[in-house]
Amino acid sequence: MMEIRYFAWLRERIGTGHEVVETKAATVGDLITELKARSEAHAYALSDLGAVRAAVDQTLVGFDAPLRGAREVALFPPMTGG
Amino acid sequence: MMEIRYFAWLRERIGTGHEVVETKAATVGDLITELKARSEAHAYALSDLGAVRAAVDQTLVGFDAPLRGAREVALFPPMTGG
Amino acid sequence: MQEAAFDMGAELTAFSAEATGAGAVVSFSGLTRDTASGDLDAMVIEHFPGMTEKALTAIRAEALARFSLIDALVIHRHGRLAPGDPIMMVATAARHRADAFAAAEFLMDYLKSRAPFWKQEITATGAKWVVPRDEDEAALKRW
Amino acid sequence: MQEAAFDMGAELTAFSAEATGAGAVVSFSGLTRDTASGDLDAMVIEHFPGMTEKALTAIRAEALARFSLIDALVIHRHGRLAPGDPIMMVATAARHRADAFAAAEFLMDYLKSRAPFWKQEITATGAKWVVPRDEDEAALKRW
Repeated sequence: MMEIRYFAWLRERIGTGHEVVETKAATVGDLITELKARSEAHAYALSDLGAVRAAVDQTLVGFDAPLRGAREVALFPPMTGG
Repeated sequence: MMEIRYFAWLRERIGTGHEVVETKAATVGDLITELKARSEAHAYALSDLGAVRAAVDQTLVGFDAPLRGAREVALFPPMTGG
Repeated sequence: MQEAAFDMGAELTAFSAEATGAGAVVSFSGLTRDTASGDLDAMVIEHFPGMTEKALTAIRAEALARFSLIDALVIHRHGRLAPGDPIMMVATAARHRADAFAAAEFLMDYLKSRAPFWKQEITATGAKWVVPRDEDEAALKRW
Repeated sequence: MQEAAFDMGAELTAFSAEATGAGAVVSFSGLTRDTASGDLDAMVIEHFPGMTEKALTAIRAEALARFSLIDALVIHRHGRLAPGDPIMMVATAARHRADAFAAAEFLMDYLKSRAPFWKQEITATGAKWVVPRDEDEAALKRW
């Protein structure tokens, strides 16, 4: 079981900020491929991966980051703080 | 007649912050040469020209600046503001 | 991390008073800028609770490690802000000004692109997510 | 130009409130730093009355001309200051942070070496004129 969190327009397009999925994905990239298959909204929200950033257990990572031992994956657009 | 002003350790070494001199010097550099001849204190204060800066009528200038029309020349060490 | 407004001046005075031995104090304050057409009703700042605090703590620690600093301060608001409101602030204190300036720019570059905040502009015509500027990503390459 | 102390925080708040349309406000404050041996009684700042005001006005105008600024502030004290006292302050307001940071650094580089101020450290063993740092002259070459 993996907790998935979405923020900003990714959250809006997918229609929820939080879901729990069964996955055996080895990496963040593999997980995203699985998530895109869940609904048209997911596929649309995650269609441009250049505009998607990821955090595993609240640490920023690349799409090749392994998921072994991870509890939570967050997906969101490029950050606009400051 | 030219008003001469000194600041910081130049003022201390020369022993005054202000004097009035007769001069026909064409440039700041020429004026400094004349001033060095006025006393041993002047010669000592102005011995290291790398540590002397000049302003003519309150504008920073180089030693080659002309004195034609000038009313006042100020000589001082490198500035340490901020 | 706070929802409440803050007084950048009071924060600066307090920060500076505590920075014993500092010769240079730099502050940066980000304000809610109006849209080009001047119709901004509000700016809403979404964040990732938990990760935000971790990111701000890590960015501040990284600045203290990289630069010769006496202290560093990071404040960032979230929630709904009015036009002209302060959004965030960093302050740095060092013996010399080069460290204080560089560390403040470093903190800002990282806060812009590496802390989980997302800005949304609210106008009469709707809500619009702020798009990051290419310069913001490029600025990170300096460090 | 003033002999009186100032409150950097109050100055920053007032400056920022007036800078309509600004998204970025940077401040730099210079404080009287103690000597390496920790025995500073006071810092005395000599200046050239008349030329000082002209130089500060010219430096501020140059910053406004070179950078995309909404406003700029320059405050510099003279006379006798206690350790830890604020000596001077600059603040810049711009739409974007790069202009605000660059202008503040520009103002500082010029104030350090091109405005007629001379600092003297007073300790129990006497008075010592502050020697300019080579970096200060080198910093000017950036602009």
